[in-house]
Amino acid sequence: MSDNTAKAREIAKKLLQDGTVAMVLGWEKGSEPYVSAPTVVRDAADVDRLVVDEYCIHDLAALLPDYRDHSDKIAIFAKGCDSRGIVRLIQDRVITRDRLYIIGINCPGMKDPNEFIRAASGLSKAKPADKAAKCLHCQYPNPVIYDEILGEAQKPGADQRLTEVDKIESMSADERYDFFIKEFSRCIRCYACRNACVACNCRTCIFDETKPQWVGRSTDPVNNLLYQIVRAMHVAGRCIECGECERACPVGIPLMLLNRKLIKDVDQLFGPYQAGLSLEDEAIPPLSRYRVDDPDEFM
Amino acid sequence: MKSFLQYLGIEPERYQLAWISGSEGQKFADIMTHVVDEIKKVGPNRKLREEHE
Amino acid sequence: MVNASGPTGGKIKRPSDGKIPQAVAFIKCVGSRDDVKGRSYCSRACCMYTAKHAMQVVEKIPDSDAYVFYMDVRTAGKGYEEFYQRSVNAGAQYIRGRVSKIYPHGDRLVVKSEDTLLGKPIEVEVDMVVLATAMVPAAGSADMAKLVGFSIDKDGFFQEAHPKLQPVETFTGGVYLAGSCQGPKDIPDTVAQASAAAVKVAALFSKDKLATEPMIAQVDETKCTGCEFCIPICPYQAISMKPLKTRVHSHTVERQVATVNKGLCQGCGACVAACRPCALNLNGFTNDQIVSEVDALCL
Amino acid sequence: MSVETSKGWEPKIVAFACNWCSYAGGDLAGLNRLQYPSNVRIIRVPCSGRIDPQFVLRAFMMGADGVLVSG
Repeated sequence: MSDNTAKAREIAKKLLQDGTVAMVLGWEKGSEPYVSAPTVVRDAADVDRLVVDEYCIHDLAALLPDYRDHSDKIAIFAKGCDSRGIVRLIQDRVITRDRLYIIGINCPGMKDPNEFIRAASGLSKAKPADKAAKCLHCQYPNPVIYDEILGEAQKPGADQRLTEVDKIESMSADERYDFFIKEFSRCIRCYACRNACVACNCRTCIFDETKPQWVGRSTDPVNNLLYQIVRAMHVAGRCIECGECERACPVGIPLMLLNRKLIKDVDQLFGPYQAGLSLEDEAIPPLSRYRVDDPDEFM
Repeated sequence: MKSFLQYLGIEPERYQLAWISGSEGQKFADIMTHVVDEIKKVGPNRKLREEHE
Repeated sequence: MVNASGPTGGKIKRPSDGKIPQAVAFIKCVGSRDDVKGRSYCSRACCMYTAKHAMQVVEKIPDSDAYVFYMDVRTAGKGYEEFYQRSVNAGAQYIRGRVSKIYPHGDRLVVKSEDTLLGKPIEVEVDMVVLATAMVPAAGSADMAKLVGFSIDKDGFFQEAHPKLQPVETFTGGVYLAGSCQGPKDIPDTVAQASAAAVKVAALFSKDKLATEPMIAQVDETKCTGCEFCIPICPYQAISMKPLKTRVHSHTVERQVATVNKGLCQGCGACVAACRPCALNLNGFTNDQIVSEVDALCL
Repeated sequence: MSVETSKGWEPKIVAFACNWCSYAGGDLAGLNRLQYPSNVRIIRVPCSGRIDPQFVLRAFMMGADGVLVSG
């Protein structure tokens, strides 16, 4: 991976020097060796801050909505999941393709810094895994869209995305409800899941609205569950399964269980679909299209 | 949505869809009666409910 | 053909060898009124023009025979029944039965059928067979409907707004229908419908102001993300994008936001439910109003 | 919950009815003096496409025992 870092710095330097881009979105080393935090580099002299290693877990695409009202051209590093996020943002017209210079990274799977933090602080005795939970089910480790690419192409693992969903589905209605209420009762409504999500790119989030106030702000189990249901439905058909919501959750709620269930439903009703794979017209989320033969059952 | 609510543990009877035309008064009354009967069978909703009172 | 300035100079001739046919069979409802082999509807105009053709054969070709194979003779219209009787009196032979087979015999054709009134099979040898085929929508009419933004019915004809009360209007404001684009019809009906449509247009233009329904969608431009997903959802094509200049971070940026054409919007609210950031609202049925209604009902 | 224990429990059902279809159907039911249970409370919407899933969730949250969407 250090090889990638050197190449990444070289590319960033060239792009900034010849004025192709005004800024580079990448990662830099954080306070601990197992933390690589998102960073912005605007000056060619600063490119040595950039790293590309096995801790670059953050999805940089989620930062792009912050730059929607700028005109600067941006270079962005993109793993498989990040690149799908970028495709979604272009489809949602948050940013245009010509404002981006995408440096793809063929991603072998990242490690979760949180696990290392917990291990280091003694909070958890478990040894940090080689692959973060969010990378275990990854089907698209290689970027789907890029101008330049780093590293060797990777093979996706077995498709087991829906095993957990199937497990929940086999429970009884009451068991399921109790399971979810229990999980969501931990939610502290920090909205980290929303902020980490590329699909959450509205200018004003409906959860911040007061008229009407769609979901109560208190952290009681029902309002928490309601918040998560609405959030999951808002990203239905848009979720790129990057798993950032679940990773960002400080209390470890299995949020992807909701997202994947909706992915399963959308697949069943509208045919197999995975968000953010291509910029073609046909790749627009099925819930954002209207066809006469659309099934009623989604309502 | 129905499937999603079921997934969360809401009984399917509680959320129903029907297509009734403007000329089908009888069907309207029948469906209303039917829905009320079904929901009477599953009993009061305790889920997804904010604690009132 | 019988027109003196027509391709055959007013003579009825066989297209194959130019001979004058001594016996002509007319077959009605070819592809009409048959769910399995064609269209389910009655093409409406064919009974009358077949009667006319049969009469012309008998009148123009001395000692000729005209056989008309029919399911029913439908002569709803002023003077229509009388016209049909004239063709019968002129010598056209009406046979009630569906044709099962036509095969060549020498240079003539044998039409095999059944006379259901007599209840026995019948075979006639003729020189020419004329089919009264189903009246179908023009090729490309579906594309045109999509382009202009109104709907088509199950058979591909343009859908009127109401079969009894709005037979010339479409669901799209300002678009009117006349003639067989809306359904099979003959010349007097087309003229009547076209006159009605013309008057509707004249009525529309007679006032310098348009009265519209007050319940139309409204865009909150600050919330609109410009994702354009409301555009395909709108059944009336009332939504388009317009540029909006705003001040962001001390510079002016131009972005695209949705705008509703007040004349076209029919207030269905489909866009409101589809708008993820809740930037769209329906006057009279705002999110706030409906939520309050729900709250009040559940007390 | 108090409703659960009380003997005379009657379900509370919120029905979203399209102005042109079911609402008109309901109107006709009224005109023809057809009876249907009073547990159903109807909210008129201009079109069933107007219904946001959040309305349904809201109804459940506010204590509805059932929701009917009809177009």
